[in-house]
Amino acid sequence: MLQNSNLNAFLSRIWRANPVVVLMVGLCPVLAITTTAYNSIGLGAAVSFVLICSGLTISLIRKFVPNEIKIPASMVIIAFYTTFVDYFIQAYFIELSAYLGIFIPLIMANCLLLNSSEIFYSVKNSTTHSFLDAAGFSIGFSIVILLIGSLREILGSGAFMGQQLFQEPVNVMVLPAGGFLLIGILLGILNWFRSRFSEKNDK
Amino acid sequence: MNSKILIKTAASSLKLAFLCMISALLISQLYLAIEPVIKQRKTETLILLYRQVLPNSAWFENKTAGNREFIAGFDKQHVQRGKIVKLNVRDYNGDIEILFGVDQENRILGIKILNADFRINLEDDSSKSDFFKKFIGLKFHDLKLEKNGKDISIIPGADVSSKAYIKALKKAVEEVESINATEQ
Amino acid sequence: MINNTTNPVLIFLSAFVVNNIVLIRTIGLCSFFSMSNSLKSSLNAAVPIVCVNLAATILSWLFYNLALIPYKLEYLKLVSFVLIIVLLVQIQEFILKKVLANYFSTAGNSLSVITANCIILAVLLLNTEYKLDLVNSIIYSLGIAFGYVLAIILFAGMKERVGSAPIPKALKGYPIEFILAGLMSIAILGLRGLFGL
Amino acid sequence: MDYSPILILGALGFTVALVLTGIHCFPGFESVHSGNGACEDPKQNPENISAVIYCAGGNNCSDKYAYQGVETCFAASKIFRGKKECIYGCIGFGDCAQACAEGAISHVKGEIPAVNKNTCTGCGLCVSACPKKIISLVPSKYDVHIKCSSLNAGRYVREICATGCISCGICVKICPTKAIKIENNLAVVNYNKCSNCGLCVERCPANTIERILPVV
Repeated sequence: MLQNSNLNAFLSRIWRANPVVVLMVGLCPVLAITTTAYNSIGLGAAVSFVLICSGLTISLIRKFVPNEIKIPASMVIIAFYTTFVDYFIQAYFIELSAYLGIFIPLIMANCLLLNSSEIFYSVKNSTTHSFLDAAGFSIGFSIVILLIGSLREILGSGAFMGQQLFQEPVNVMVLPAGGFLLIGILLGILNWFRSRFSEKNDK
Repeated sequence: MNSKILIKTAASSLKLAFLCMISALLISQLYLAIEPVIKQRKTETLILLYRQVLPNSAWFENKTAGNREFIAGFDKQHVQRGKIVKLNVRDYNGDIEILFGVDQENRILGIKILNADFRINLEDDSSKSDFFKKFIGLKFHDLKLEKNGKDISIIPGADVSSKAYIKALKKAVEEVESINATEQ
Repeated sequence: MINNTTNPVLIFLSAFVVNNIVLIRTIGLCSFFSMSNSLKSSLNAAVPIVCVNLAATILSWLFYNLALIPYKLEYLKLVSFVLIIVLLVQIQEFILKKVLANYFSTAGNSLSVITANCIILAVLLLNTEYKLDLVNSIIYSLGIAFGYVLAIILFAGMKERVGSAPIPKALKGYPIEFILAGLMSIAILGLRGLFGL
Repeated sequence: MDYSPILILGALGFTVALVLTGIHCFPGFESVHSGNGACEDPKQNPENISAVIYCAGGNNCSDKYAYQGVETCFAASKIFRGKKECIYGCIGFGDCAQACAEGAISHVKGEIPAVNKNTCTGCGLCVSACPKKIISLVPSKYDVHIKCSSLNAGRYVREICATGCISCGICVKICPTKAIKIENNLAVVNYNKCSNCGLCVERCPANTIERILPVV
């Protein structure tokens, strides 16, 4: 029974309660960085690492932290992992760091992380649950940004993973405005699908 | 306010301070370990860039001529084969840095744009490199950029950028000529 | 790109419209979309952000330049900035709860949103990236905060109009809001290159 | 070994925590803060409370008539005590979700609104908005609730509602802490005795008892 509810929570983070498409948290990097698929894979990996590690650490030290300092404590933990990721990317993926720039430290202030750290504090069945929760969140997040990133790269620069596909692309898709437009249209299509399927289920 | 409250406050403060101390310790150790790697990577990528701009050279050295700074390129026999000039130009998209590679016969070997903000650029890099391709291989006296000389026409219908690059090119020519003058 | 030699007015304009934090840099979108349901709620989100922004800029500048740089501890800036922001947000929450109890009941959850707001952290990081001095960084942070206020107020007004417009069913809610924000972003993009900023 | 980073960040963390905990106990602020202050005794103060809707009917409960009119619970409750056969149950137009200032109640038309425990502040606006008076404020640490308010006899409840309490008494027998009692054909939890074990959730034949966990 317990296993089942854990698994359900894990799966719901991917589709039913997807952080980006449904809950609308952690939007800033989604729009700014997903100009190419490579960038979005990098960002997804960074966010997943910070999310899972901080979730595990917070759920481990939860008992020792009094209520008044739980926000600063979780922020310090998240900031520690973010700094780690920042330096790691600067050292080993220098091209990626040129593109991601300020947005790697800004993972820290992502609403997604703060929201989930609240959950890690409140959840009763400790480490496994928070690990599954964080893993679900990060998988849902990575899938969505990978989708948006590859769409923007194909439409905006006429390429996929650096391979040129066609000439004279729609340049606006690389700009922030294009990101807004693309996510809006994507959400509209998702809504349409959802309403269609729920109608079918009713019948 | 009683003693119980004070003890509780002190305890929680010490807990957070302890947490901060641990993370500071870990971060500082991490930084010590990773900083040399970062520095090495940066120089490596810089040398790669220089090689793209000045393909005939094997190693590079920062030099100054008068009050101007430039990067001299040498081949394996320690013979100077060319020089690289770094320029700042104000573009439509803000400040950009451009690298010009010039060999000893004053022929342009390569042009590379650094430091452009990738996220909010109005045009992609491919159009810029296409624009610069037609200057590669030309000698300085082939592109007299003065009014009465053989002028390079600004691309019709282009925006501020191409004007800015022409300006950068002129600046680079001036710079290299003045460096040559001080060296001799 | 701006630096200490840029004219202060241009620094302000650069942060205010030309490189608008929400529409061009796309930072701080969570509160931008969730708090802009009406003009009043957008102001409720905007005012605390302006105050915290100002205080955080001053405190973090002092801490960065007086404590971190002399000991070569730039790598601790993220952790220390975050602690400063948490401290200021909590203090403001208590002040609002005590002094302006009425305001707090209407502002509601917005304060917890501010804690996670990327804007404040982004301002502090940009200040250190551009190496601005105290006065210029205050000007820059004010510009960014007012840019946020401008964007969220315009957006709230547009959302109210769109709320009563006939739009396709699937686009209702977030999708049409994103498309609106995209159009606003294109409009602001027209100011690009103004004074060469 | 360089100790300056440890000292500086430790000092910053210490001051931050000192100010944050100190502010909780600052004279004049204690009254504002409920529940999690360092200086407060948790027994004396009311804990975090959140609203619970004591009905699980929704689409499981059959309709008396087809209601066409102003879509609020208040208006519908004026006509034959609401459109549902069960006069105690939720009407399902979401007046509580409308009244909630925090946006903590999410609602789909016809279904029972869901209360988000994380964001509910226990202000009680929904309690006064509900025309059926089936919402009450309960400390949020209790998860298990018997979601029915019907005082009808069990046989009648079985006819009209798939998830109503039929006062069978299984939960009373199974409860290890004797927290559940049947009063007027309805099982009621005495929260002071409840241990959140959830044994009754699995054994309830009508699925009336639910465990409500904090959601995102």
